[in-house]
Amino acid sequence: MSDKPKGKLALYWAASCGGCDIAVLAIDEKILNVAEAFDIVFWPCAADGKVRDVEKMDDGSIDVCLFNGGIRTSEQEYMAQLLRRKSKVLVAFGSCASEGCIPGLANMNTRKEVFDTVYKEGSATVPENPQDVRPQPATKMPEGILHLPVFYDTLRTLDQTVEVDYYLPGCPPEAENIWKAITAIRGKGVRNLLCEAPEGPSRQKVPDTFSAVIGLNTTVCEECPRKRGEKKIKKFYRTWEIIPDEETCLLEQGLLCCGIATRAGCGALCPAVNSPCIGCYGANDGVADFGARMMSALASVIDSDDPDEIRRIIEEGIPDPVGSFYRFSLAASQLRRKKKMQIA
Amino acid sequence: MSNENFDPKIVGFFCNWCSYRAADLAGSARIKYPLNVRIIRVMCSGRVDPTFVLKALADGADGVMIAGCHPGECHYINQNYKAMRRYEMLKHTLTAMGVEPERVRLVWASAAEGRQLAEAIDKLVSDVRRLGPLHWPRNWDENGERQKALDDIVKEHEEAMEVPA
Amino acid sequence: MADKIGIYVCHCGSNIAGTIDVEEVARWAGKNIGDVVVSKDYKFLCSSLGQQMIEDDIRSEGLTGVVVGACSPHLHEKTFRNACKRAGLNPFLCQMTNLREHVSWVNSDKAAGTKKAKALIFAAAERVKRQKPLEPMEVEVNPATLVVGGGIAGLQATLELADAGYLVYLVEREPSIGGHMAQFDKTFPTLDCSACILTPKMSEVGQHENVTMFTYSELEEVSGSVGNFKVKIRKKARYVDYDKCTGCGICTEKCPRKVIDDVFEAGMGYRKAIYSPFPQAVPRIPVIDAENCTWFTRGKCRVCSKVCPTDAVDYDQKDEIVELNVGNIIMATGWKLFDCKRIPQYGFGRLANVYTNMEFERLCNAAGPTSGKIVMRDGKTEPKSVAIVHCVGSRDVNSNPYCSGVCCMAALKFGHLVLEKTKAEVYSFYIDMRTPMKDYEEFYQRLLEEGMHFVRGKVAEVTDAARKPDEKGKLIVQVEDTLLGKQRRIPVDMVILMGGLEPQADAKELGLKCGISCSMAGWYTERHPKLDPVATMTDGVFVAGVCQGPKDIPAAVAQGAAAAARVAGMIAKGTVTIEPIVASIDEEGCSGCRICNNLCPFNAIEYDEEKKVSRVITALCKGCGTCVAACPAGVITGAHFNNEQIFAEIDGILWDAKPQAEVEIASV
Amino acid sequence: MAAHIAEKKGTFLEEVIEATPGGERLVHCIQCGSCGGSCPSGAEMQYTPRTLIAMIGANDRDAVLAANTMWACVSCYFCTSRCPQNIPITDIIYTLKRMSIAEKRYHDTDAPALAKTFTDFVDRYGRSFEFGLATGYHLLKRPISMMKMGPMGLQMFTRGRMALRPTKIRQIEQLQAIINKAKELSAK
Amino acid sequence: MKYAYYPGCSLERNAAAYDHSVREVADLLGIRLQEIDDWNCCGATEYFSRNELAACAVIARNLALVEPQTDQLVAPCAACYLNLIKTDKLMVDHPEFGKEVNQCLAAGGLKYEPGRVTVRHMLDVIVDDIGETAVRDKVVRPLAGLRVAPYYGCQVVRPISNNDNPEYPMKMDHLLKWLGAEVVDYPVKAHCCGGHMTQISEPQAFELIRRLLQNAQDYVADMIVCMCPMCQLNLDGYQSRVNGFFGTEFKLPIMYFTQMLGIAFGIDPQKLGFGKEIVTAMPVLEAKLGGQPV
Repeated sequence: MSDKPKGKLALYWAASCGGCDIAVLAIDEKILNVAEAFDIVFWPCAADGKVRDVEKMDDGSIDVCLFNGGIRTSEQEYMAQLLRRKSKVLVAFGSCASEGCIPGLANMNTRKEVFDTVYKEGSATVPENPQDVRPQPATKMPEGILHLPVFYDTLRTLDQTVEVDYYLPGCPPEAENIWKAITAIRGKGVRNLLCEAPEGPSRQKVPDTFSAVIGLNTTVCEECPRKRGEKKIKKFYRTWEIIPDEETCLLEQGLLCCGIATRAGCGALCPAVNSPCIGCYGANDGVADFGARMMSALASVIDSDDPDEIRRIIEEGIPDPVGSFYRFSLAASQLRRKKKMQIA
Repeated sequence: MSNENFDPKIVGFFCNWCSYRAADLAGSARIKYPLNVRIIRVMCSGRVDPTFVLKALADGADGVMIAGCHPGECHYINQNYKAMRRYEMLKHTLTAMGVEPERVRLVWASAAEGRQLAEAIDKLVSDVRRLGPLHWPRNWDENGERQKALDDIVKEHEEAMEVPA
Repeated sequence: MADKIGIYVCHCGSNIAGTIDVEEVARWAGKNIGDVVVSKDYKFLCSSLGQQMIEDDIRSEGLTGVVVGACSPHLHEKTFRNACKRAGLNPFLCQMTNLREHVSWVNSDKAAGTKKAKALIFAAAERVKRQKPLEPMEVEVNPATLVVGGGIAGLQATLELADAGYLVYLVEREPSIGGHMAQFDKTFPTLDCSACILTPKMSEVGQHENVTMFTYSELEEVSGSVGNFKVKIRKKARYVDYDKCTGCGICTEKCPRKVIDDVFEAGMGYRKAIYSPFPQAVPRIPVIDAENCTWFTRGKCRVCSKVCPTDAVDYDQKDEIVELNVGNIIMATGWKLFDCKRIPQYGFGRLANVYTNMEFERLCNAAGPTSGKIVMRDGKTEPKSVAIVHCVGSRDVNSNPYCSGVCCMAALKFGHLVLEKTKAEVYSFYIDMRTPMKDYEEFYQRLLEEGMHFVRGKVAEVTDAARKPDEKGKLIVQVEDTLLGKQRRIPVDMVILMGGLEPQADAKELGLKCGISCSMAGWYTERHPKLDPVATMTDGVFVAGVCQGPKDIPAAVAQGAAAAARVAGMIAKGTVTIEPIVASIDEEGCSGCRICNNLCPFNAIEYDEEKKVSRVITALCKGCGTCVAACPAGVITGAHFNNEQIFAEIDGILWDAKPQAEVEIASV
Repeated sequence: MAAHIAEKKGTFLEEVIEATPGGERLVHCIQCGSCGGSCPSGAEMQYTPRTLIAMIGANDRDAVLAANTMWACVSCYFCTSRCPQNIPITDIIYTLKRMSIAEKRYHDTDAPALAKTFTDFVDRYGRSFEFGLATGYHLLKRPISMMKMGPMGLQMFTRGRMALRPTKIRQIEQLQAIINKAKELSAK
Repeated sequence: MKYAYYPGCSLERNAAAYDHSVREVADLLGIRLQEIDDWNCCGATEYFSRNELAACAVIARNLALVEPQTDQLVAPCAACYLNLIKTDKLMVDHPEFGKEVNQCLAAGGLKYEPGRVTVRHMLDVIVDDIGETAVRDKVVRPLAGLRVAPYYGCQVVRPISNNDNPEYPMKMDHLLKWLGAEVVDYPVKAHCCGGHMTQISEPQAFELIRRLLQNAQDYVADMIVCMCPMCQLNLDGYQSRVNGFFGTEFKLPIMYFTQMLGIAFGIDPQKLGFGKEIVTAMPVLEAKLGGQPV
């Protein structure tokens, strides 16, 4: 590694929980190897650095930018555009940047509803906010105008904002996979990486774009040791309703296991502890809508031909279809959000 | 919401054996019905992936019609039952997403039912017309605030840059 | 290589051009759709000149895809695919879109029609760019044929094929072939004796060197597809050794157990526990009815075994499964009689002298329980008046909405037989008299001359509740004589209910086994009601006789022969072409979740336990695409209907619905 | 309304269909006569129900509304349950009754008077009133038969089967408000 | 088991015997009947002849008054039963019409959600919900030797199915057999009693009554057992006039099926309203059941 010239690396944290940054640190002592291979030019979470410094850099001067988090505010959008301009390779790092993740579920609400929850109904804030003060993008003060980023109605994914080169799935990505991705980027050089990520390269090239997911192109069942048979489901259960058998496929027991549709790479962590996969690695290559895959697959194996019974099975077993099928991918789905009642 | 001038755009996914032929028959019999449903032929209603419906709505369709052989008459034995199950599942999700379930409809039309199909199309078009346009892509339009907010940041940064650190 | 698309918009005379501005559509497409190098409108594209134009363009412009906006692909897809093929373009790179049946013929608004036509053309163009060349597959046709059902339709089909030199396996559920026709007395309108014309055919089948009969057997399972079906036949235990038995009939004669014969004698007569249904049965090998045989029920008797000169009785026989390979299947499974008890106001089962048509056939039949004498249930009294009630279980939404087609003529036949054999007055109660085939109306005329009374009206009820002294002890038929506009009550001695034809109780189940579907009424669905009446939507499976819909003997015979001709044609050709529209699974991507495994009614998906992946058996796949839509990993692809192609079609079809103002990705 | 559905032509058939839930089945009549054959009052009818349906189809409005068929109907529903085309014949008869009463086309029948007396009691008291019906309707319409009824009435009375005073429901105003609203809505 | 109970006007007076016997038998079988408070007349066949919407609104008031604790409503009178079930069905099948009915109800401050209440006939409740075993268990005085002709009339079995055959119903046949009676299987058991025709055209009505009595007599019935107050009134109250009109000599008692259940269960006949019938049942009961049956 050392014979190559050092690259320049940037990391950024937008609308996400921060877990991704921690995950980077979780590669343990290998972080030193990263430091050996790259100059970390921008990492607000871990190192001091100013946006202004980045603005001053030449376009394309950063080799790789690992960008985590979705785009919820104008500031995040600005940073995404800025880092895109400055970076040769922009990586959507983790589920939030790739597909919106949990913050994206707020797309079931509008900004107003989100603010109402936080500033009006939230148990923590209400006693302290009797005047119902809300964040304002611009506030006039004697000293001048103070700005806050504009909070959007809809959270976007990174690739709905700027062009993205690679995606690293997971909430958060497994430390192991991060390290492999970094070594691959370092080892192969940037463009060569396309579809040749470590261990189980993304086999299917996505046409018309240079984007590619660094990960396996198969689903969690591949890594899940449970016994699987042909599927017929008469009733869906929620996790607290049954204690599943440890040997057989969770889905066959009526649990909404998303492993069938979720990209492999985690080692089937959740099913291994008798808990259904919730889909944090997102969809496989070429899939346009994760939730649709789940809906279609599950509906296909419902064991009834009577519309009333089918409706009952679905309504009783899946009271929250969006939360069940789009927990991580709502913002990246075809519909992206709930219908806004008032359309201008 | 209802708008006389509103001309709904509806995508139809019709099975090759029954429903597409029903539409052919409606034509041969010169039955008149509105032109709003644009038909995509698939081999079986069982081929209709919920993604197709979601994509059509996201791309600006105001409604979707899925049409297949009657239950028990599927050219592929019973695949239309799978279409029925998926349709129920999809409707459940669409309702949660705030899409009026009347916009997406599954109808059965045998190859002999040109008239019934025309009636079903007529009904869907008038129902969608009553509901008004869906305009799904406008759902994530930030009412024009977005560009201004970005411009403000750039301006703010430029102004700040002029002050030496 | 960049796509080069040719777009052709047909005027179809004024059929399309009348309500769509086809010139505008062609002009617009040439300008606005990417990769389009030729865009033309033409008077009649399906004409040889039109086809020639497309072929020339393919050659001169090097087109990589062709879009034809014309009529339904169900009419001319083959035409244009062939044109492409002649010019060296793979036929699957031709996409038709339907501007006539789906646009110009259903609306007269030219602006709206033109707009919709543009969307359809746009969609087809976007799609065709993503279509891939495909090659049809050829498979060999096994020259053996399975015929299911040994009624007249099945027998005809069997003989046609066997006489042509092809091997036929004939499966029949009852102990003898012959079907319903063997039960009839006379046949309309010629009044030939049914047995006299049927039995020669039966024995011909029984002795034919190319026919293997499986009587008292049922179709158990079908797998495979056209050209190469594998079928399993269940040979039910006869308890009589087929090879040893000579059919001498001593066992039947000596058997002490008498049973009411609900099948062949329609409950009018008796048979023994070891029996052959009728004297001319083929084969003549009897069967033991274990449910009623004293040996099986009480462990005593064994008379048949004792008297058998060849020691053919074998009480330990078991059901046997036989596996056969055939290239084609002809379903000729026939019908069952409507259960007249379902209409209690007609009194069948409650009022002794109310008969079903099948009972009356046996009553008239010289070989029947009364040796052909028409007498009432007491076995001796000749009726002085007989009412024949039409449409029992037909043309009625409370039972079967369809017309059974044969009952009017059978009623006339019964009328004739009663008038011929007795001095009774005969009344026919009909809604509409249906006598459409050759010499049928003439037969109706004959009965008018013979003095049969015709009352137009659906019978309201048949009752023994007398209101007036002259009704006492009679069956009163209450009806509105619709030609008089008056309610009438006509007292008679005997009533014959013309029960309708119904699909066999297990028709649907049997159909599923070989991949054919039923109409709402339960009749097998033919490929095309007019132009392809004996083929089905499943290649290699044909239908003949009443299982496809009510019909009389000549029509059933014609269908049997027609189905045989279709099969013979395929055997003669030797191979059959299969559309390459099939699914395939990317095994690398498949995680073996097994969602798709039981979605295929044709069993075309198998699971490899070792590799833990699912796999499509191409020969069995019919290309419906249900598994493609179901695959949660998105690794099943449907040839010619893959996601990319359909997404492109959606994109194109909504070209005018895209948001204009929205800037999707801010420029960097 | 799409062009393929027959344009309204203002025929009597359409009028009857409009006024009868499920009435659209009328167009399916195949004139089999199973209604006329089944009717216990068939002998009394000038036109059988089947004939009446044919007359409706022939737009013979006047003759239909003046027919005695409706007034011979005993609501036994045999015609409806036996109809091979699922036509709600009894309900259609009710529709014709209403039309005939509304336009006063009936003659030679006391059925409309009975219906009026009966419903007036319901409107007034919320319950039917047999004695009132007997005295009111019968005295008015058939004094002679009333005489013959005498002994039976007496027997009924002595067995405690007839009350001399009507029962009135407590919330009669509520019922009347409902009825008035119904009358107002159906007048439209 | 709890049911809302709609007796209907006839059961107040003219068919008090029916009401009493229904309540007595229900009590014994553990059927808890809760009478709808302040119910109103169902309008019989008459209201439908005048104004369909008003007819349904009048009926729907009763449906709306059914307390929320139960969705089962029992009506013993055939006309009431059909009117209630028909109104509910019309509102379900034709939502626009249902809305109009609710608009009317709203004028009285009421609301009825179509399909909420399941309307049942007393016969169905006993045969389907209580069942053979429970009924047989309660029989202390079997009706052996008594030839009874079950008479169903029209409006319970037609046009809306009560899970019996509309042409040839059997439920009461079964029930009476459970009581030990000899059941007469005669063809006119679901034919018309004349309904309101006695009030309009006596010759026509009397002919219909005669047909029934004649057929029951031809089949040697000791009595007719019915399930509707109108049928009872026509066959019982008018029997002597029918005899006068046709010169016949019918003397067939017409009893309610609940009365027959009651005596088989050993309930005091007084409580079951015996003696209110005009063609008295006493002689035949004494003759057939022996001793002092009632």
